[in-house]
Amino acid sequence: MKKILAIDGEQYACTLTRTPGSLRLQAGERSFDCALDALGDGRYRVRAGDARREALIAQHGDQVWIHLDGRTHTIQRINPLDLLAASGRGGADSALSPMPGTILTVQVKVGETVKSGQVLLTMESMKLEVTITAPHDGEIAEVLCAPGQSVPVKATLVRFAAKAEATS
Amino acid sequence: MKKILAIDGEQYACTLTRTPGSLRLQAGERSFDCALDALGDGRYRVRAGDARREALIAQHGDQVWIHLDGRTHTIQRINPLDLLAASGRGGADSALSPMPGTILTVQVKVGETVKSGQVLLTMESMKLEVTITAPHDGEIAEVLCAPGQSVPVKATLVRFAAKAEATS
Amino acid sequence: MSPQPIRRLLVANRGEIAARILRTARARGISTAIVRHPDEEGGLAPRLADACLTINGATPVAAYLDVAEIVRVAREWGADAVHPGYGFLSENARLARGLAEAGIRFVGPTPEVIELMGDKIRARNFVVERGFPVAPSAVEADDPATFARRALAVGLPILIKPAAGGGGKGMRIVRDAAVLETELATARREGERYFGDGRLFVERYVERPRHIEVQVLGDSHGNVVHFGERECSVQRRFQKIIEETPSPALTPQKRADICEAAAGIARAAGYVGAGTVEFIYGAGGEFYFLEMNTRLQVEHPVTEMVTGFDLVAEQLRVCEGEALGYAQSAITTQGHSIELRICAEDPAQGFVPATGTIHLLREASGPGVRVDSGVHQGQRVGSDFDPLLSKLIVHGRDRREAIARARQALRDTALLGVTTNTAYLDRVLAHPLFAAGDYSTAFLDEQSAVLSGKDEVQPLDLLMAAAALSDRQLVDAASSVPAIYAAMGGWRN
Amino acid sequence: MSPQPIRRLLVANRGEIAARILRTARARGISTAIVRHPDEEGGLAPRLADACLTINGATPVAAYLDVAEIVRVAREWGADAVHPGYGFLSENARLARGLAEAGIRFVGPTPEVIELMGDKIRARNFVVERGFPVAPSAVEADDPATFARRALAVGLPILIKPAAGGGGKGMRIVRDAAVLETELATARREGERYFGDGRLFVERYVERPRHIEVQVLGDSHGNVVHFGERECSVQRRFQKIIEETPSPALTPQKRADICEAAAGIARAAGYVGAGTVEFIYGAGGEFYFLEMNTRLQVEHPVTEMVTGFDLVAEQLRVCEGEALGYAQSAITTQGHSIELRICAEDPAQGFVPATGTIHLLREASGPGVRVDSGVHQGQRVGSDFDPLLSKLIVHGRDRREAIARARQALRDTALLGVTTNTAYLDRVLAHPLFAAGDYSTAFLDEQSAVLSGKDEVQPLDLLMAAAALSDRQLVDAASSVPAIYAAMGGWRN
Repeated sequence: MKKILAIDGEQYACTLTRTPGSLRLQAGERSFDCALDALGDGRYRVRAGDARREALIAQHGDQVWIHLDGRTHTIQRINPLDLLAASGRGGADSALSPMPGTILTVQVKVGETVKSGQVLLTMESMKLEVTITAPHDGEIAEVLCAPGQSVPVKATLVRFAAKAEATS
Repeated sequence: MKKILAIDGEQYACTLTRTPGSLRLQAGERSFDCALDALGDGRYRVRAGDARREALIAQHGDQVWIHLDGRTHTIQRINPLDLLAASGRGGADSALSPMPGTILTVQVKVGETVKSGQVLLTMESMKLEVTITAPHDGEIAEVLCAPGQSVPVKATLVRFAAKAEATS
Repeated sequence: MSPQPIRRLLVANRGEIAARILRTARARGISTAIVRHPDEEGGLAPRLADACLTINGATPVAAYLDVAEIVRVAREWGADAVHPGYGFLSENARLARGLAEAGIRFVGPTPEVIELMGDKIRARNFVVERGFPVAPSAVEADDPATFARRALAVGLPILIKPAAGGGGKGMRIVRDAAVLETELATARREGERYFGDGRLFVERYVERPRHIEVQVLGDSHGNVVHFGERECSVQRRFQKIIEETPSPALTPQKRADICEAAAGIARAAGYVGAGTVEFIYGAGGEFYFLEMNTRLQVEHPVTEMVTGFDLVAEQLRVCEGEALGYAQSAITTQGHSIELRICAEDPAQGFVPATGTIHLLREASGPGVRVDSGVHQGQRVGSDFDPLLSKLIVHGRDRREAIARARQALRDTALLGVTTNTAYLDRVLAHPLFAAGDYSTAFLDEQSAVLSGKDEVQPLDLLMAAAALSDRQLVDAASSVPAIYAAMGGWRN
Repeated sequence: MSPQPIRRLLVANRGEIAARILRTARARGISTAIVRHPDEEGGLAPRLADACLTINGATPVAAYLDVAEIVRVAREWGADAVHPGYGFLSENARLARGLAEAGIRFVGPTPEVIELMGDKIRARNFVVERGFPVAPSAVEADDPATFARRALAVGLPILIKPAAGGGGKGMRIVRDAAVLETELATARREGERYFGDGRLFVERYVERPRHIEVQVLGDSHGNVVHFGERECSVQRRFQKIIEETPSPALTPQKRADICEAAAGIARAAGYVGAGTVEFIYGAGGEFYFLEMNTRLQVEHPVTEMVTGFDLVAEQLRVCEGEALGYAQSAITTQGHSIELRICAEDPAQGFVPATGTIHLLREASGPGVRVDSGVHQGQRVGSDFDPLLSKLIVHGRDRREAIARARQALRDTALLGVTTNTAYLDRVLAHPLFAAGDYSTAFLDEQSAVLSGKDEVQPLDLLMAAAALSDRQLVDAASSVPAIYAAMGGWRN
């Protein structure tokens, strides 16, 4: 079974296999035995080849946080099938929320044609006001939020019509 | 089901029963509804009648530690049957270790007759030397430890022959 | 009048500052309560207070800004004093008045002084009249019709500020006359939303200035002292993230000048309580009055670390009517202190606020390390409030020792589950210009390329191993290889 | 010779002091290792060190006392310096020599000074010759045959001490001539076992004395300074459990006298490194040299809290060959500091050591609070070592504020799973004589009736509810009542 590990944003493919008495991780050219022993309280002993270290690890779903050598690393475990599915989408694009927060105003309607840079909506997060503008000229296909609504990061706020139509 | 709770050394008998929508604790004359909600990380909300408080609680077997209002309380949950069984023993008595530690010397042998106050053995705990003496005249029936041995608190170190014989 | 001890204190705030105020109040044997909106969960402060009072409002922030609501719960709980912390209603004269009407003391200066200093324009005029320097400026209210023109006449670049503002909220730099109108409109909206007041003024923007402030304290018997300065120039988006004392910029003479100016302003205002006078400090040693904050500052702990005073205890004593009981000469400083603000934000994404759950929390400790935390393990961090989670404060015999301790303490801090700025703060501390003490408020922007540089992912194999092996699915799949392959595994590689 | 930086430091110790030394070493960028016997599990120090070196021995204590073993691992790991902490081999000249032969620096004074001060009799003679006062005494080695008689001639009560001892180990008070021989025999055995030296001496026991000590520091360039005194009279079984500075007993003049005497003794000995000169301080203001500890003390943090110096950093600098670089006048103090030793012991059972597992640990924090801990949640506490788990150190602007903070910090400390002395320490702090600063080394014994008084179990119902409801068995039994009874439950009561 193959997984993609996005470590602090960089993607690495890896495969884990069992060898007698150990687990072996294959990542690109490299391949090494590895082990992980829980020491209690979120602390683990990690082994990768000859390297051994203690680390604090927390996980939630496919997100892993590792505190190692005084630095915290964020790792996303991605199933390659999901990546494939994501690349299959496309065509129409969207304006996403750059951060979690609350929608203040929505300044466009479905069917409206907007110019690049035009204000689509404003939102607020942790006392900061942010203006979301159109990344390019186009037609609004869908508005997926309303003033007062709380949205997570990377939520689709406004969807554009497919470009072929929008540029007509 | 009845239990004895030894709270900081004082014993209280209690019985827990379910009433619709609540649990009721009966302790001596008093009887009150109670509840315990886990808040995560060892923290709990405790309710007893009208009193409500947050507390830190840890338990191990029948031992419970509760940090409440800035004080730590140690509670032993005792099954009344065990108390009964314990009171049935008796006759011959023993010298117990007053603390956990290591036996340094054993100065008596099985069959030896000792005087009250006579040194039975010496032990060490956390760099402190302690002398264990005979609590009364008697004959040694059994020696249950040896120099170098680690013993927990209240371990039986030396057992006396039953008193009727020892005083002969 | 003899001192009236505070017996029941309501802390009308949340997060780290509520926890910090509660610690001092509890050590003084005072019964304590805090407020809390029904939508909030977790938090360290509720664990430290004797009572937790519900305040209602359309949003959590609205509840914390609702004067009537705070007065109501204070009265119902029987508070004899309210400590407002910083932010929210801490500089709101209506709260001070509302409490006074209910017979409850406000831990802060009189409503009149709050109003004087809260109106940036009146405050500037007050200070100018006393002979202290302020930067060239234009005030909208003087003649709204000509404001834009007068703003440009101050000379670009200019800084737009809400007349009722503070803490950097709603401030905008304008370097290009073309965007002036848009920026004025945005600043006005923000001023209205955060301070209920859309009036603005502009000031000449001093390029690459330092932000230096002085802690002052006055009692109700006419005594005013200062506790030295704090250097607060390390800012992103006008928000301080690292503060220190003493300032590496000041000579002993400049320090005396600026501290005495601050104490002089406080004395002129008849100031009672703890306050901070902020100055812009230019490269040539010139300094201008910026504003006075009539409350405790986020960065007050660095002053406590070098003076040995507990400023919250002093606030409470003054509020009780006690005289300071010491002279300026009794306030000495020892060593150097630095504060780091640990925020839920992603510096790699333009400091965008981060949310999540703190799955694991280990805080730094040891000699010279103080943590003023507002969070606990298991807590959910939402987007309702500002992103400050906790403050790491260190003390050292000199600046070098303080920096070394700060860096070690950052490495000892593990907060897993929410993106924070700890690695970014460490890169700032490691920057040669920071080490040299040679920085201005433009420092983080000017050095953003260096500072945003990601750490090289060093222990890559270890991270991959930990991530893969903590994945049940992956380990199970590896382990369910048919027995024949498993047995052959040893020979095939 | 120019200073030689330490690059690789081995800490030949364990527990809180190893963790504390590691924190300073790491902040200075030094690579670190600690030692550990195979029987030990857990501990905070191993988590802070870069490496953990196995030392072998029949028992863990034996391994920590094995000079050859420490030198071996130091050499194998490539240490360029060894910090011995306190206890174990910290005052062992053979270790200092063994390391020197291996080209490794010992963080402490020269072997000659260790030997001089380690031999209590030679040290006393040395101090007497320099004109400093010591208490009347008799030395076994002068004439073993007449020792018992000479001991009695000193005048009862007397204190038996091992000639090679320290830290209160093996000391016994004799008030009755009848038990002298037995007590001498026990003290001799203990001396042999702990110090490998059974020689004894006796001293006139000063009734109700104070134990006051002075921190000194010397460099290799002939400079010696002191860092003020520590009051260490709160003792049980000759072991300090609460220390503070400044001492509530001293006038400014007495303080200057005793501190200058200490610095004078260190100077006379050509002392290099951190050391402590201990004095017995009588009710009339007279003081006698007791001994000099040629190492860091357990209670050194209170000095750090009021002076702002990091004494471990100073030890390392001096060991590197640096000059102090400051004069006596540069060492000022600020406020008041108290240390509480949190021990695994049961004060209700005569302070018998307690063992167990720390199932839950919450440490105090906040302004003016420092925790020097050696343990972590989940750790097993055995009986192999002394019962000190962690130290709680507080600072306040004055003694009253420090006591209030100490009491609050104790209440904020939750260590569940092992019996500790926290409630006992709080009763000591709450005692009117402690509040008045009016106590001697006899304080805990004299007040034992008051201090052993159990807290009234106030929240009894809550404790019963928590204990009962956390019992799966009990809850299950209550819940498995047949449905018919459960349905009737509401009507029957």
